[in-house]
Amino acid sequence: MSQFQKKSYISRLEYLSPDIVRITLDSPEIARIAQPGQFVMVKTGNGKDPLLRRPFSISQVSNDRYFQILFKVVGRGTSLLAHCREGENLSVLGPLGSGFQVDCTGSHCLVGGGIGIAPLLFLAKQLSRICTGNPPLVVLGARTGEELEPLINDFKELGLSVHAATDDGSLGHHGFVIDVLKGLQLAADATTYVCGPHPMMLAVHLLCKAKNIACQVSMETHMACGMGACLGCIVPVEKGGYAHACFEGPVFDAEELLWEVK
Amino acid sequence: MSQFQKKSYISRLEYLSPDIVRITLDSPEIARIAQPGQFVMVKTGNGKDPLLRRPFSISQVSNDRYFQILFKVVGRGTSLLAHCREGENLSVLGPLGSGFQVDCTGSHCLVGGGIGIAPLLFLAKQLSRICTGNPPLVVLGARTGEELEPLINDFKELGLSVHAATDDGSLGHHGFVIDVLKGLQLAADATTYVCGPHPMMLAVHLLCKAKNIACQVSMETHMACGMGACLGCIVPVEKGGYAHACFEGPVFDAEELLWEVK
Amino acid sequence: MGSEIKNVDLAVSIGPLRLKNPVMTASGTFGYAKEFEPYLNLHKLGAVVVKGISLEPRPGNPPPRIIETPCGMLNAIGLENVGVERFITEKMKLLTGISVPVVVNILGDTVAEYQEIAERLADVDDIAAIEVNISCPNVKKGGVAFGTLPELATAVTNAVKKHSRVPVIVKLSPNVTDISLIARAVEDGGADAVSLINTLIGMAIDHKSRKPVLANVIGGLSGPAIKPVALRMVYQVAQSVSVPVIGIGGIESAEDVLEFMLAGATAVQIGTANFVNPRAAEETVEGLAEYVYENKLGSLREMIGALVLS
Amino acid sequence: MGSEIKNVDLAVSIGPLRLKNPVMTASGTFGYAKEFEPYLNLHKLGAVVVKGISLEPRPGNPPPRIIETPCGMLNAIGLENVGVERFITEKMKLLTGISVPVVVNILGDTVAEYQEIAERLADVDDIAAIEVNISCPNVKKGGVAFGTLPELATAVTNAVKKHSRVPVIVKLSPNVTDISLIARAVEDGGADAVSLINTLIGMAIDHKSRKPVLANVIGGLSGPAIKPVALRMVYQVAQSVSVPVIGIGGIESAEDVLEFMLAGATAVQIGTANFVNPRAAEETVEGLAEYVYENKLGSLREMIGALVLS
Ligand SMILES: Cc1cc2nc3c(=O)[nH]c(=O)nc-3n(C[C@H](O)[C@H](O)[C@H](O)COP(=O)(O)OP(=O)(O)OC[C@H]3O[C@@H](n4cnc5c(N)ncnc54)[C@H](O)[C@@H]3O)c2cc1C
Ligand SMILES: Cc1cc2nc3c(=O)[nH]c(=O)nc-3n(C[C@H](O)[C@H](O)[C@H](O)COP(=O)(O)OP(=O)(O)OC[C@H]3O[C@@H](n4cnc5c(N)ncnc54)[C@H](O)[C@@H]3O)c2cc1C
Ligand SMILES: Cc1cc2nc3c(=O)[nH]c(=O)nc-3n(C[C@H](O)[C@H](O)[C@H](O)COP(=O)(O)O)c2cc1C
Ligand SMILES: Cc1cc2nc3c(=O)[nH]c(=O)nc-3n(C[C@H](O)[C@H](O)[C@H](O)COP(=O)(O)O)c2cc1C
Ligand code: FES
Ligand code: FES
Repeated sequence: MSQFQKKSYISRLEYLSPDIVRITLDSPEIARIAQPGQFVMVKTGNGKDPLLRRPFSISQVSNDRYFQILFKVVGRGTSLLAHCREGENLSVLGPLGSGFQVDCTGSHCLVGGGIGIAPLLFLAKQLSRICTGNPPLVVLGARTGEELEPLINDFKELGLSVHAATDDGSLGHHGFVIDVLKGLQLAADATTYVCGPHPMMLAVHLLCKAKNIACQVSMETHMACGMGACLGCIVPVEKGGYAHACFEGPVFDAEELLWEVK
Repeated sequence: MSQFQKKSYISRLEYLSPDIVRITLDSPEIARIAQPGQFVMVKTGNGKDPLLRRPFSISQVSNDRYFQILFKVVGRGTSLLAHCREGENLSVLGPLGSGFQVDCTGSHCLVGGGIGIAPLLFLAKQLSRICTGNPPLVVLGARTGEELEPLINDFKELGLSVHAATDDGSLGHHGFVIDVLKGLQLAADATTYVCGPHPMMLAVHLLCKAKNIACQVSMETHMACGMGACLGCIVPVEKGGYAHACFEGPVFDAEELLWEVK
Repeated sequence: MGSEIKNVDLAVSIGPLRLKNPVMTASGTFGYAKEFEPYLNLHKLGAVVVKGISLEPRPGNPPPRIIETPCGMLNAIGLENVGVERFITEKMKLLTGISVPVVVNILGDTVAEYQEIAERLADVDDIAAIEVNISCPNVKKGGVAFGTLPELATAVTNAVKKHSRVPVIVKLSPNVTDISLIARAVEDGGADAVSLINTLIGMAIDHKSRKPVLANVIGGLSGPAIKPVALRMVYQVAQSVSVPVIGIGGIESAEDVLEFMLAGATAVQIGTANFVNPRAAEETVEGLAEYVYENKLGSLREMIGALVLS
Repeated sequence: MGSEIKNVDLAVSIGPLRLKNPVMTASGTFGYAKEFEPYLNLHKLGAVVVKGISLEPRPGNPPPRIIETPCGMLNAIGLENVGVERFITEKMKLLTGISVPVVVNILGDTVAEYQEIAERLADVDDIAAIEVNISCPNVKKGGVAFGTLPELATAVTNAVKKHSRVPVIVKLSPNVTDISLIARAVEDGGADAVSLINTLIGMAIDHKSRKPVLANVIGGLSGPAIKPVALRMVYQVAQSVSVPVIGIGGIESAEDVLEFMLAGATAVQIGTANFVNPRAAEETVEGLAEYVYENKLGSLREMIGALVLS
């Protein structure tokens, strides 16, 4: 495993909406080895408060040099991060965790909800690049069109057609991602890759289970270290006990997890 | 007493040297009533760390609207403050404390060392404005000319001639302010106003005492609140016990203080 | 604030003492209240607690008395105060007519001293309650023993209670193995309420001078840093006694107050936050009113001890 | 670093155990050391302390296990560990050959359990010392009693000491009225050193869900927030016992280490800071070397207990 703790230069900071921010970091060490589904731990301020780093999925890499994170402002850490400026440095630890397991022999379905869409873009690019089969099915949802639109655009630029769903019906299907997914024809050899709110992931998992389709989910947990030292980031697993999201995940085979407990 | 807790707009932020910063704040409420020797308590960051406000003397007011603080970067709070940007707001409490006592019938001598020069500029302006007698004597010192020069300029612009002293001799007298002061003719009716490092203030106090000249000193202490609530900001006084720098000072008659204890 | 928000029910009762809202200010952090008049409407607060009063005047500790620490501060004020006589003749006069209940915090070196102060204060009007500091960590003789030994804690409470006409709140020290034990001891002694926590004993060292930062070597830690400890102790004590619990420690906002109330506090005190934001107490009251309004609570009291354990 | 700086004397001794510098890592915050190999040179550290080991494997507490607090964090990991057997067969193998002294932290529910773990570890090579956790606040049966009662503290120490071939460090709980008392009790029990502090017991509540944030309700507070308390306790304990004291609590940098050494610590452990900066321990060693070099100290040991009281 190679991991780096790097002062990374902010080469771009964009507000995709009032509370969704994309930061492009100049960090060849991370960009070169990152895999879709992996994440970085970012120090959001210089002081002792907030104390801990925050985890963010790698949402895109480019030119073996840059990588992006895409985040929603939900609290103090993300708010500090949103107030950084281009040209400043961020302390970044990564790439961390084990990402999505891609097998090009099958077909692919990407399902994302809200800011959980972030890691799926990197995955979509990777699939387009290394797998020659059909382009992946993409189903993305959010509460409103205003929230969803900026998250969808990059997929469209990849030439992928996106099935959209919004809670308020302002973009695409009026309702949940899972409803859209139910209406789609999923091949028996498909793998579903899911990232989003817990109830959404559970619903997709149950659907896939019923259809006997593979399903990989990216789990969010409270993380103090992101690198296996604190044992804080657990998710209950089917066979009993817990798995650690930061090094055994964050991407898990949905079947391995114990979904009842939360 | 009128005091305000105000979000004040930073209308200008200037680096007078690599570690001396001047911030101009747009705050009519404070600018209108501030007196030389008074100070403000400034929140240096948005978070809980650093927790407490930091005290800074009001170094100048203008147009009944703006006031300035002039500070040296010595730690975390001042470093955060130095990284603010024009157009941002600062949370400012003030004006606080009791300032210099000015009596125009006598003559005046201003003695400042290092960043302690800050409040003296406001005093010099006030003296020039309200007292018609001779212009005040001004004796200012610092470690180096590089440090002293930016602090002196404003006095010169007021048309005052400044007696300078630097530890390394790079500007003015090679040595201490007190040496310069000893060589000057102080009138019997003079009041000396002193702000600077503790040993300097003690030396000036002793000189004035020997010459039977009034001496007012501005004391720096650790302050948590700046407004009489914490009782943290004490200085030992001659008659026994302590005085509270934030409301009984920060300017004291040097004779009232107990200088032996520190 | 709209008038609907103004009319929400924030009232709480500390034994026989009814407060219009649960937000008090903590002893030693709010001067004698007058200092805060330029910043807030005192009568908006639930109550104010004044700086600790001893029998004789105390000069307090030499400087430095305070130092900032990560998300907190250490103080070793040393209980500087004017003594009970001057408090009554000078300070109470200022406090009368500020139209907010005034709680007088007291401290002593011996049970007899506590009792004597209580006796002196019993003749004074306009005192809403007495808060007994049995926990001050700053002054060697200032009560550490009372707050750490159940028998002594009971004795002090008893002595003050017997000679007071007003409710007696006993303020507990967090520097103990089992704070519930002390809480029960003061309840046995007749306390009408308990308040907690006082400061945690801490220390700071300046590695450059190689000296302790505080002249008193050790001091009391307060501020957001101690909030998790305070919340835990309030939760423990609320389950151990039947008198009302007043939560103290790192409280800065309405959200913090809600957390303490969920843990079982009937009221709270704001301490260090007053230094950072002299309007903190009033803003907290406003925040609570908004919360009650927005969440359509019949009364803020519904939050007391309403922690959901799953 | 220049070679002069490299050659400065940072060595300290914990009883019979000689460390090339005083910087250790704290149990539960450094995994089994291997996790940190991508970030630092393990052999630059004074010692590493591994995650607490119990007789049987423990799954630990359900999530959430951690939450950030002002300048600190609460954890309720619940002493998740693989148990002493798998520790010996799997983890020790990884640790052998990392060329840094390995301290094994142990915990138990009964004196007999502590003793049994000590016995099992006595056969294992490459263990530099045993650290006995008598203070874990997270698990109901996890030792709270041992760390708060002098008799029990003595008994556990005794049992482990008798069955160990290596130095025994006893790790003290800060959640007590008088930590010196417990320190003396474990010294009586034969401890070769004491380490302190473990976490302060704290709690966090989410006012929106009205639930405790941690599934375990209470947790252990660590990080910079607790440093003033840790420093005070180290100072007190260093004056109460004659065995070496290992300082723990909110240490992030060489300056912090100097403060703890001035207070009387012979060595230190870095905990929560490893999460924020996995290079913290190595950078701290470098900072200490620079300090010794720049201040022309003969040895870093000159700082131990060198606090100047005026
Ligand atoms: C592996 C991983 C990858 C992630 N990738 C992304 C991403 O690409 N984009 C993005 O916007 N977010 C992502 N997150 C979530 C992100 O880490 C949190 O939103 C962030 O830590 C919140 O920090 P804050 O200081 O702003 O919020 P805080 O002030 O700490 O908390 C605000 C709210 O967010 C909740 N919260 C805080 N941390 C977490 C967490 N780790 N998991 C779940 N809830 C949390 C809190 O309980 C609270 O309700 C990811 C999380 C993980 C574990
Ligand atoms: C009434 C008053 C007026 C002041 N006016 C000015 C001014 O006009 N310009 C200016 O540059 N400074 C002024 N100071 C000093 C200024 O408040 C401190 O430099 C500042 O608080 C340091 O904050 P920091 O967070 O950067 O330093 P910290 O990180 O808190 O500390 C850095 C170093 O500064 C010392 N220090 C911190 N606070 C004080 C303090 N209040 N008094 C003395 N030493 C302290 C610390 O002990 C430490 O050695 C004034 C202080 C007072 C009490
Ligand atoms: C500067 C200062 C002075 C204090 N003086 C007293 C006092 O005289 N009597 C008392 O009972 N508590 C005193 N306290 C403790 C506070 O009332 C309160 O219990 C403690 O600070 C924790 O609350 P906080 O974190 O909100 O500050 C003092 C605290 C500070 C910071
Ligand atoms: C996540 C976590 C797990 C911990 N696990 C243990 C443990 O297993 N055994 C133990 O003795 N201490 C444990 N501790 C306590 C630390 O070793 C240390 O005593 C404490 O965190 C204070 O130091 P710090 O402020 O530097 O973190 C743990 C602390 C944390 C934060
Ligand atoms: S986040 Fe620390 S072990 Fe996973
Ligand atoms: S700074 Fe608080 S009383 Fe003076």
